[in-house]
Amino acid sequence: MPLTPDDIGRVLDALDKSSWDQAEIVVDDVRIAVGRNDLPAPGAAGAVAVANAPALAAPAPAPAAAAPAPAVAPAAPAHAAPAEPQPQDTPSADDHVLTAPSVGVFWRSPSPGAPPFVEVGSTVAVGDTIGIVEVMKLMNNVVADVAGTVTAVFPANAEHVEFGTPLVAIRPDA
Amino acid sequence: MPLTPDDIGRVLDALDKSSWDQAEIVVDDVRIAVGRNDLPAPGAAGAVAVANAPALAAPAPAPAAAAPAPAVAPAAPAHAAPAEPQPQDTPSADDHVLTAPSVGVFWRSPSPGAPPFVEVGSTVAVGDTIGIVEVMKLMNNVVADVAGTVTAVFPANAEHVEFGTPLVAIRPDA
Amino acid sequence: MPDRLNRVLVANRGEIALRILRACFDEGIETVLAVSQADVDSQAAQLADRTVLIGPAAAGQSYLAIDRIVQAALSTGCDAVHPGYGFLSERPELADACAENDIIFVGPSGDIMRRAGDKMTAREVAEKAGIPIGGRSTPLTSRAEAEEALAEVLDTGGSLPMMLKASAGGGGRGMSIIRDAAEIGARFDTAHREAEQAFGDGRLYLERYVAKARHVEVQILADAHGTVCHLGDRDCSTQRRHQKLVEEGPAPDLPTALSEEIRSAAVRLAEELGYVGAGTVEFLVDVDRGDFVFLEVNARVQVEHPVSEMVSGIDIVREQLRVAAGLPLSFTQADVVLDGHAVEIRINAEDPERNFLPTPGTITRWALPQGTGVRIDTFAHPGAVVSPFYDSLVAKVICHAPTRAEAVEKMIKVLRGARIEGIKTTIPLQLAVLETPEFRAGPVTTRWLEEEYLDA
Amino acid sequence: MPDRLNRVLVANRGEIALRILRACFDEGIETVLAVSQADVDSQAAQLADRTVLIGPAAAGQSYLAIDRIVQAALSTGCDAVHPGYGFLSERPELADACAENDIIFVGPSGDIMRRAGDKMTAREVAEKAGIPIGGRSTPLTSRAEAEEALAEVLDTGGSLPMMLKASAGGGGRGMSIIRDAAEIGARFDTAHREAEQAFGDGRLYLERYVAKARHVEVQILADAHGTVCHLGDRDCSTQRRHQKLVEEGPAPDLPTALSEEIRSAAVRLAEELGYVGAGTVEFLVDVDRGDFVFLEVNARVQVEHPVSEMVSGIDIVREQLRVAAGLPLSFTQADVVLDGHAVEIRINAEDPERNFLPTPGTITRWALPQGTGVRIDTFAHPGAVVSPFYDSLVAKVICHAPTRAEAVEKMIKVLRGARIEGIKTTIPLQLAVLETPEFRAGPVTTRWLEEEYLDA
Repeated sequence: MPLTPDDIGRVLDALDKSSWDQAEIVVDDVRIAVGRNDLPAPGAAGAVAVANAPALAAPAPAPAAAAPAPAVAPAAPAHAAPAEPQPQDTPSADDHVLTAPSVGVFWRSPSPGAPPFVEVGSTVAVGDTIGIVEVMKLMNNVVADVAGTVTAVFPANAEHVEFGTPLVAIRPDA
Repeated sequence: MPLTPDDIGRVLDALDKSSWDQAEIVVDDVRIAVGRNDLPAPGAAGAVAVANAPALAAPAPAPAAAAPAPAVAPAAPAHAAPAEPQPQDTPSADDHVLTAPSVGVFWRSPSPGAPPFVEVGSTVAVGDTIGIVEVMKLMNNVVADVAGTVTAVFPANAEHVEFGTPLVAIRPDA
Repeated sequence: MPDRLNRVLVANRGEIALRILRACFDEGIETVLAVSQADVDSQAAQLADRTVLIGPAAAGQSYLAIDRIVQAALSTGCDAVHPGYGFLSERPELADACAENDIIFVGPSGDIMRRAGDKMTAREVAEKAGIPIGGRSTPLTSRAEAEEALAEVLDTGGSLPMMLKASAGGGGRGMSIIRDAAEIGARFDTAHREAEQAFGDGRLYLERYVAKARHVEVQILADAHGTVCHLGDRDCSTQRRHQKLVEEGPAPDLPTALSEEIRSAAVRLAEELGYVGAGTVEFLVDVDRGDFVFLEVNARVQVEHPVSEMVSGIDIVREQLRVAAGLPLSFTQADVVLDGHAVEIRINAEDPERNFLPTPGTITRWALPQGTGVRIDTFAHPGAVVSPFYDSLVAKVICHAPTRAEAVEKMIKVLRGARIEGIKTTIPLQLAVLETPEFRAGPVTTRWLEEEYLDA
Repeated sequence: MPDRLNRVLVANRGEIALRILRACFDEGIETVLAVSQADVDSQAAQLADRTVLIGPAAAGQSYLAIDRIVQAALSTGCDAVHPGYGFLSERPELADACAENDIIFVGPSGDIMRRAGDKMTAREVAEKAGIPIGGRSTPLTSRAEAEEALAEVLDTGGSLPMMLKASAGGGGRGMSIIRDAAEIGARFDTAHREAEQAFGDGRLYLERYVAKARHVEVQILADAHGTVCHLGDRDCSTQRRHQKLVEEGPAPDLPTALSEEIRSAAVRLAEELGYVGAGTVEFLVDVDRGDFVFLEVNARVQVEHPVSEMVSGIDIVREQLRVAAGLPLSFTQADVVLDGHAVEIRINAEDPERNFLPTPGTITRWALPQGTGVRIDTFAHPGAVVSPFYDSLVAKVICHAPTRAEAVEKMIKVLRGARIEGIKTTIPLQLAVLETPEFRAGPVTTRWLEEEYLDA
């Protein structure tokens, strides 16, 4: 829906009466850029990144992934459905999330049948093992790097994880 | 759902009354960026088309061309060199620039041998013809839309011009 | 005439501009691209040897402005203008203006274009060449006239069913299908009354009734030395509001004799017209009768020309450039061997779920599978802009394989694998169509998509 | 072994990942792409059926981590792993780990790879197959030993000129060229003294002196049923620090007899090795002597494989996938007809004016001319990122034409028309090289670029 010249005129009137020294308006293919009092009109086009205007906290959308699960998987991964969903203590955005250091298989306990390293509600100290990511029989202990209370365990036991897959959330001690 | 011009007007009013010195608003395809008190408006996004804002003579640098010849011409155009450079009264950024309404041939005078419509230093009134852009024997008079003094005539007589090629600069009467 | 072109003005945009640049690259011809303000930074603008900015984004002041196009060619020393498709490509005035200014128009002359482009003239020429034109009768005012008219149709090779239609209106009022010659009198009376009541005009005319029609067209290439060749036929029956959604070639399941008749009719018509350049002769195939009638001539390169390129191995745009320079075609009819089957779909920036509303904007994601026999003609890439000023064609995907089933399968794989964001496209609809048992069994008729598939 | 692969893990990135996806598309094989954090949004990631994020950007924890690659294949139910080139492609340990986990490695077995990859073993096998290996003598400590060694060389088919070189060092000290057998004694004494003074070790060895060398390699495809075919030779003599800048095929101006000998030597070597898959046998051609010696085997698909694909019409990566599934090659040696000439250049994100400094970054402009016989293998598009974590190859341009001169001319046109911004590339150097009279007259030798062209 491109602006008509009349529309543009109205926008320009509004700008003209304003106190702005510089302005830029982009509507679809129409871009209006103005400047005065020795200030140039804002620069044009071509750049891909959008400037972060901190004053207005424009929600500049990051191209890729701020989200917890950084895998791009167009086809639904066969193993995505957690077999045994864990009771969650509604982890909050402030909780610390430990992620998988590698692609691999997530083990919640040191050996089959043994109790899990942690459950939701467990308290952990720095250096405590919270699970294992196995890569081709190599066991990689994942250890807590903050002390606190476990608020979530994301993958099920024996689930395949990827690099960066969230494993547990920890609410740090206050 | 793009903003309507009225919406934009209201946004601008709101910004105007605000205390922000810089602002950028992006709503879907609509982007508004403003700045004042010596602060530039935030830099621009990915739009390609640049509106022609003649009244404000926005030096909006199109991706291609801020230069007088707006052609994107990887190969050197055969006709780019002005045959007879005009004496220039050092046109300033505030001067009003009339541009070619079409691709064509620029004629400085009404007929061969006749004196040119304008020279650097000529005073022009609104509606005065400053030159002709001929497109296939169709003569398009280019007329001044401000009154003032001619500070530059950019193309030579009989030079090929493109749409948007600057023709003359006019310093508006104060 | 020179025996080669030196510099061509490409008077178009989007994928066809890139296609023409490609052919000029192959032929060693310099290129100048006429661009509007909206296209100064397009892929084609970057690849042309130079560009000329002819006007603002609005097509009326740029791509549709004959004088600006010719001026641009003159200003940049071009010896030829290639109009692509759409825009000015079938405007005899551009061909005339080029001729007046000693510029070669890549296409037929203005006169030929007028004869080919005017439906009445083209039908007369077709009739002269012995090509069925499925004519309608003059307006009939009485039962006796109607009986006489039908008798004449049946005497001169026509066949039932025929249809009575109101001269003054449409919408089914005053319309009646005649399947038995004996019915004509009674049917005329009823329809006549209906038409009189509905439109105040009871006149009717008689026309062949085609229950199952296919849109079949023949790709023609002709040089200035009188040689006309065809590159086989294409079927474009999958249409929505006369917009082609899927094109394929050769036309599937056409009886060999019928296909040969259609192709030779197209060649005869081009010969009769004195046609020069690339063109398409469109026919309507009557599935029940097993025959065809001439529809019209498209005196330009068509959007779907790659279908014929893929099956024939002949580069139609290069041949256009050769022919424009006065050279003979680089092949003879005997050299044309149609190999396998090709299917083309047009990826349009339209939302099929919102009544095909155009969705211009910036393409944020663009990835299409690559494969053998997969050709993609496009200007798109991540970050490319689909301008609101022009048509919504973003890309053409052409898949070539030994059989129709394999070509369709390949197309389905490509479309399933396409990752496009930022704009809505017609891909979901095309994918759904390709996957229907009806399309796979093929061929469908021109009414299938709208009346059976989309309505269901 | 299955007779087809169902799902392949592509353990690579960049253009070769896209190339493998393309071959899988053609073969109807599902794909999983192993990606590092840097590549989650690459074109290949979008086109693979799915991706597995195996580790951070650093290659040591992603593309070079054997256990993570195998784990990724197991996690996603892949029955095969294609390693591409570079990274783990020639690491026998990956082939072994795949075998241990019942995953097919698309390439030769670990054992064959070890035999082919170890230079000493490969030379032994070559010698056994009767292929000249241009050996050097054992260290010589006296004039008498040197005379004896030279006599033996000349007796066993060797020829002058030969070269004495210091065992302990390089840089020309203790080096001497023997053009006349009678000189050997005096030359030994001088060089021996020089080496003693320079390195405290006077021992010398004797080696064939090659004044004008060409790098010629043969593309091999072998199946598990004992069939070995070649797709002709390639010349990659235009090198800088052993990096190939221009590759072409067939190797130009090689006497037919010599070319046949080289090709058959490559096939014999592959047979002797029991080779399976795609591979390249590299030779050094001695221009003055008109003969060749074996250099090494590359047990992988190579960057320059498209050169052979363009002239042979055979899809090397598809054949790799067939062979990996246990199928025979889809063609026989008799089917291989080399047609015309192909030239490839690698567009690297490097600044030739700043000592080939890598220039990673975001590509802001990317447009390359399209044309018949022009193939571009790349992950690039406007907005694409050249990652600082990996090598600087951005695109390969391959031009195919009936003759070498035409192929080179086409390449020059493509490179001149390329519009690339945001990164510096090697194009200006490649363009300058292609335009030299020396390269156009071709073939050049391996020292030409560095010692004659760049030094001049």
